[in-house]
Amino acid sequence: KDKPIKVAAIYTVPVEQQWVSRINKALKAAEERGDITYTFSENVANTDYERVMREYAEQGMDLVVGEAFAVERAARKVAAEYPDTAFLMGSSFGAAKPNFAVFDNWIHEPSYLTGMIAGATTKSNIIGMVGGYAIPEVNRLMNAFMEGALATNPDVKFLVTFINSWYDPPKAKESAFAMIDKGADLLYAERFGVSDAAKEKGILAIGNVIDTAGDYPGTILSSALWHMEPTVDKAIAAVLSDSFEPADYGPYSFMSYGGGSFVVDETLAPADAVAAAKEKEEEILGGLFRVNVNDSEPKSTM
Amino acid sequence: MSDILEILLNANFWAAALRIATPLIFGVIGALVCERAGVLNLGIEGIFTAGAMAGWMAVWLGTGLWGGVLVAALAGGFFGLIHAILTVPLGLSQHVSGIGVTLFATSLSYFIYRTALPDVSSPPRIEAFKPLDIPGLSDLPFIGPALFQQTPLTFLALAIVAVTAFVLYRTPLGLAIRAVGDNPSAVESQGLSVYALRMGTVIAGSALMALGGAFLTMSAFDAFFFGMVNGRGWICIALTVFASWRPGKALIGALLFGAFDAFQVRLQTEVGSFIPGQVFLMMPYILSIAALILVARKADYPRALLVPYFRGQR
Amino acid sequence: MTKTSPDAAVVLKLDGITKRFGALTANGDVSLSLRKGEILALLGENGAGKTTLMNILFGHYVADEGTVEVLTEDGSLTELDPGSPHAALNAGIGMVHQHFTLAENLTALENILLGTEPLLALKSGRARARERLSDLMTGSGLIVDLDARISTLSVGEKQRVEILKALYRNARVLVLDEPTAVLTPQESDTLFATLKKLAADGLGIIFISHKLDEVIAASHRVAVLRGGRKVADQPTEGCDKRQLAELMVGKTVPESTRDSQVPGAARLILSSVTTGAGRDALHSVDLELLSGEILGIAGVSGNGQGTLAKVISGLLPPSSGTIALDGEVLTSADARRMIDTGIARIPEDRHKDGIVGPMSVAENLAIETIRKPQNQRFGFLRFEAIARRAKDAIVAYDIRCQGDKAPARLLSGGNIQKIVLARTLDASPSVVLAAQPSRGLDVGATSDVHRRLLEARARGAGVILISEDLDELLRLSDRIAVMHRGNLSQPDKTETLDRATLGLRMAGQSKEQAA
Amino acid sequence: MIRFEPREPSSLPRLILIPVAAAIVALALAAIPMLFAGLSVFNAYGLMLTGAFGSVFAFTEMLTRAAPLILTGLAAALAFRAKLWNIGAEGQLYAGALAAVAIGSGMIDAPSIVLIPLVVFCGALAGGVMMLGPTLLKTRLGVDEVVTTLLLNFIILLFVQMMLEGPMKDPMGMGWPQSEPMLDEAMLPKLMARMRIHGGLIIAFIAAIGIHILLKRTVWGFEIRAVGENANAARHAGIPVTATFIRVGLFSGALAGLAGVGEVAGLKGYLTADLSPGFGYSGIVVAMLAGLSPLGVVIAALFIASIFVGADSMSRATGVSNYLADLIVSMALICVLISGLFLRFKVRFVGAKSTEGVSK
Ligand SMILES: Nc1ncnc2c1ncn2[C@@H]1O[C@H](COP(=O)(O)OP(=O)(O)OP(=O)(O)O)[C@@H](O)[C@H]1O
Ligand SMILES: Nc1ncnc2c1ncn2[C@@H]1O[C@H](COP(=O)(O)OP(=O)(O)OP(=O)(O)O)[C@@H](O)[C@H]1O
Ligand SMILES: [Mg+2]
Ligand SMILES: [Mg+2]
Repeated sequence: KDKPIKVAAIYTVPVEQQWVSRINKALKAAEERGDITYTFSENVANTDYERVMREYAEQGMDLVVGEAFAVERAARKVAAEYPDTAFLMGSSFGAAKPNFAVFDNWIHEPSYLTGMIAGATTKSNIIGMVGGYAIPEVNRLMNAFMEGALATNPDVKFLVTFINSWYDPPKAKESAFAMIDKGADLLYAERFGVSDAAKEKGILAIGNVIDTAGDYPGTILSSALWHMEPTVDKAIAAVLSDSFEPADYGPYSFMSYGGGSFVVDETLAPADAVAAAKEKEEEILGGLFRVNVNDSEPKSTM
Repeated sequence: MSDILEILLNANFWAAALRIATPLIFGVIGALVCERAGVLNLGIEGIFTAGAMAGWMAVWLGTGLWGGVLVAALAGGFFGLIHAILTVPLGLSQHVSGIGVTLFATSLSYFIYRTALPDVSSPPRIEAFKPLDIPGLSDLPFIGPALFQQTPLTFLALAIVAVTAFVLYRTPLGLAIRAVGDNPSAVESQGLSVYALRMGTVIAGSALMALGGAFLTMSAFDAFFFGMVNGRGWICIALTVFASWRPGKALIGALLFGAFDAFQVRLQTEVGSFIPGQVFLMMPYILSIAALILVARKADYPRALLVPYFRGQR
Repeated sequence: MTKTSPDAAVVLKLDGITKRFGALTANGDVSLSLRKGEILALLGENGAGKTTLMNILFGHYVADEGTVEVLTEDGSLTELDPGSPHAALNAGIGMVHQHFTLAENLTALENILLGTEPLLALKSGRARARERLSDLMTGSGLIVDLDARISTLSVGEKQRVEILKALYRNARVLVLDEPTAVLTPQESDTLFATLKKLAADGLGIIFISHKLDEVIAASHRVAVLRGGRKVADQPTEGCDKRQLAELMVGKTVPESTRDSQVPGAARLILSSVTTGAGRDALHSVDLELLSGEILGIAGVSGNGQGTLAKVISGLLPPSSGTIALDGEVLTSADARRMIDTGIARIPEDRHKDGIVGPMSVAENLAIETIRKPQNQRFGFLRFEAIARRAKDAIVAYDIRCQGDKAPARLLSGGNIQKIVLARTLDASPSVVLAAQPSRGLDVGATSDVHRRLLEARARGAGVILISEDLDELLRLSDRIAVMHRGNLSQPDKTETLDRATLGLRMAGQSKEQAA
Repeated sequence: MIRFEPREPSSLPRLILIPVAAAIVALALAAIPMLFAGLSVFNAYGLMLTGAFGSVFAFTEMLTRAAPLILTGLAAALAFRAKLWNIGAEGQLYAGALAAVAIGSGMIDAPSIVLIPLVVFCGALAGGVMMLGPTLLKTRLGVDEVVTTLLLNFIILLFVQMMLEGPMKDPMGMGWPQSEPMLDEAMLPKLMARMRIHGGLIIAFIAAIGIHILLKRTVWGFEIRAVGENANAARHAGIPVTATFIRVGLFSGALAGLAGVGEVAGLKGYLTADLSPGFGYSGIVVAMLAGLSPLGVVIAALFIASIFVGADSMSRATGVSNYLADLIVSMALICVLISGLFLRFKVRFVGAKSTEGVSK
């Protein structure tokens, strides 16, 4: 196929939402490069998802990117009916022939590293964690984080709350405040709103998926970042070369592919913890250390 | 048990309750004055959104924070005007007009936001209102931290409760508003304009509602999000009935709701593992209904609520 | 009092007023003037245009043609800004509407103050208002509790508040639209005494009424409207009832009278019925209604008649005591059961309880029997049968309407009452409960109602007539019982009673005291 | 000054012309946001039309979206006829959907002929039961049903979330809060191969005709109308007012429940907490646009659905934010609402002298 190929994305939330914003960013970058033309629909209701998929397929899109999480069956059915279009969908399940590839935010590795930093930094030994829903992609990162923290500080205790919404910053903020009241001096910011509480109360927060250090100067201790570029670029290249396979693109989110990365604010973190984390990072990149994948719901430990 | 007591005795808990209650206070007072004049305003959910978006965007464009508050109020007033025109002189169903206004205000806010900011990857931030720190007062035990962790908008909300109560019960305007919600012809036969009174009240009430939205983007948070209002407007409609259309009770209702919400968030980390979180989230609604059952017999409705008035109608 | 009008200055002049509603001319070229201190009675059939004329005067409506002029402070007549109640109020016109215009959630004082102060004032000058009002009240004899909520006041008290509203604004002209329609005889007497006093102090008064006795007793001058046109304007002195009735209707009005008839056996029996709460409660009421009689129930409104009607209508079960019809126990029967066993009920408020306004005349005629096989089959309505019966009733009861499909709300009060009569009396009920059946109706419609009740009696039905109109009671009833504070007296033969004794007994005096 | 004069029977041409004119005005107004977004307006209108009617796919999609709207619209129309202000169709829809998956996802194993009617019945019943509380509270204790039904929406939605994260969570769902899938035997039949259009639409049509007949031709309908127009007079005339309210509440809730059944058993096959994008609230709009007439509800629902689907598809084809679709729908709603006034009244613009308006 010739450049630019036609790419459409379908999001069930607005593009500001962290998770989706990473896909949007990667696709926009590809558009800048001239590899693709890009259009998207955001905040698509589940009821409408199938129609939107079909509409894009009917429009002759070469590649459709989206999230199949709540519409797995329908999405797979539509994809099968449009074999000429490649589908790259966020999914907890496997790929499907002939054209349904899957990906997910596999950034448990950097999450573990942020946990190491957090464990070494907390003074009260209480870390508050506010999540959206207890689904595998969230649980996995939280569990990795907790494991990392326990690795550097076995005394650390966790408070866990799910706000049961992907998107309610004031509520996430209130949950965070409640944790601070209970003694947390470090927050794991799975959702928007948590870092705001941290900033307001002058404590530190751990970032997730996107880098918000600029928005909260002096607050973000360390972040586990997700980069969709390796995944998206791989898929685009495959479509361009007519070699798109219904594969699992998940591993492209691993650190070794550059799909996940770990950043730490060295002015805020203890130097020995930074050194330890960096060392562990090397081990992960070198394939010497595997972070456990644990999808079960994390619970408060105090 | 001791955990619960510990929560309740914590000043930060009450600070959170007041913070959560603030947008509801604006909303319930706004809804209350509209209904006192005989107009149910189900546009509230959309007006909240419009206030949140307009206020935030104004600040983002550089009007300054109080400029943003003003813009939010104007936006609320604008949608109030639409609702007022539809329901007062045109006498359309107040339910439908209200839901129409909610759809319109919400979709217009979203559309404007997205069209103006098509390329944001994370929502742009503004410098939001800071908690008022009044030296001396803030250091008072308990009261200090509970009250003086609040931003100016919270104090504005409290002031509005007092002003509304004063206007409704102590001034000729308030008398006219209470009368027009009970029997419009009483007002007309005394030479006042039913339309002007009702429309003015709905516009003013809607402006107040919009401040509740503005609080969300300018105090509770510092950015605008889709779906940010999240049913807070509807809660205010329930609180109005709960408050029997009285500003003082409305304040109490909003604070109770805030306290419950704050309590729930804190309790969830304690017992969250064996009671589903939704049970806590349901509590405020269930308690509202329970409260309604208790007050319903005594509640005196504005008798002309929902009834359109046509001059010369018999 | 002098029956001729004073020669004082003209305070109000309506000139050539014409008002059309679509094809209908509600007022046609009506001219009218009113002098200082004069009481003018405005008469006319239902729908003759009286209320319309007064609404034009007060600015609720705008006349298509003609002008309204009012005397101003400087002694000249000036044209009134049309369509503005505000202007009318400022010009000194006060109006007491047919239906009260009071906010029930406010106190009397607040209702009076409403609109008299600048809206945006920060304070309300209640103390001064209170002072002025207490002067006004002592001066006029219109005493009310200024701090009582309107919802707690009786009809008579509400009316006093309405008049005070006008006086407080220094009204020079006072208009009262059917002020006595809902008042008891005593309240009416008090009202007219007050009006005379106010007129003597220089107030110009217009009142609308269907009760010719009070018109003759209280007014200086009468004006009669017929079909929107003024057909008479003359001093009251020398008018008699028959003549006024003819002027209104345009022909002689038959007066139904009761012929002697021997009543039959007891039909409806209430024994020791107690229920309700407050002033309107019933205390151990015993009542025995014979077939072929009209049993009148006299009483000042609010003494339990409403509750009695509710109990017999099946809307409120007695808390103790029993009700039986021809031996069948009906103590806890609901409305439908009452209807089915043959109790016809004519509600007191025909607009609120009598008809479903937006539904058609035919549907309103069928509503009480809608579940009867004549109107439905397997739950489906039998439209032809319903329409056929409606057409018959429209003819038989002379219901003036645009056909059986017309919404009932478009009918006048008299014709609405005919719908109620038609549907309740058509089934040849054994008992008829008629609550204030002629309230607010003009002489023609009233005479129709009376005729129907007498026909039911002649058929052998027992009729309970609850009324505050003593003339009506004395004319129609075979026996009359008096209701006071929820107690019902033993009925007396009408022949042994007169207005005066009845009045005293309604006020609470015992039979012996009153006699 | 504007003056309204009531217009009793509206002639048929006017009955058609005025709403059409309103729709045109609404579309004209929609040009403002389109221009704001930098669209070529006529091109956009064309795309809207094809988006809703341009292909079998587009048309069936429009019908698919109309199906729940018809049912929630009927729920509102029926209740509002009796002046029972049911604002809770959204919650009742979820209750219906929850019941449908509870029954249809394996609890009972039976052939379609048994299972489908059972699922439909239980969904309707669940929706109806949701209205029982508010109706009884209204008739027995005088509690305002606007507030109770509104609040129940939130309670039911939270309850659904609780079920989806707890006992009814799909064990194969990888932790996502969703129910187990419906059995194939429990699914409403598809109406067309490869298209999403499903038996829920048929249910909606049947319901519309049924409610039409109920209101117009039956004793129950007569009683509902009487209670709605004047409950006092109805009570006085021996109509069982409380029973009528309860009946209406049950029916209304059941209709909304059926909308939920259609969405899970016709469309999605399992339940998530974001099943409905506000169908319950839109139903109120649909009902009022239809002037509370059951057959009108069908037309109004088709209208709203085609505007939404057309505008949504247009936004996609032009790359404009798809919030435009909701905006256009809301503008259309307001225009059509105002146009209803022209059906009921002659509107005259006259000099400031005549100020009275008359209506009932
Ligand atoms: N707002 C209106 N719209 C249309 N027609 C009206 C209106 N008001 C009054 N009319 C018509 O004007 C005529 C006069 O009505 P009006 O109320 O003045 O009668 P009225 O003399 O006061 O009768 P009543 O003795 O019953 O009070 C009526 O026949 C009615 O048809
Ligand atoms: N909105 C209206 N539109 C058209 N005609 C009306 C309207 N309101 C009242 N009318 C007409 O006005 C006339 C008088 O009505 P009104 O309500 O005064 O009846 P009424 O005989 O005075 O009954 P009541 O004395 O019990 O009030 C009736 O003929 C009625 O048809
Ligand atoms: Mg009149
Ligand atoms: Mg009258």
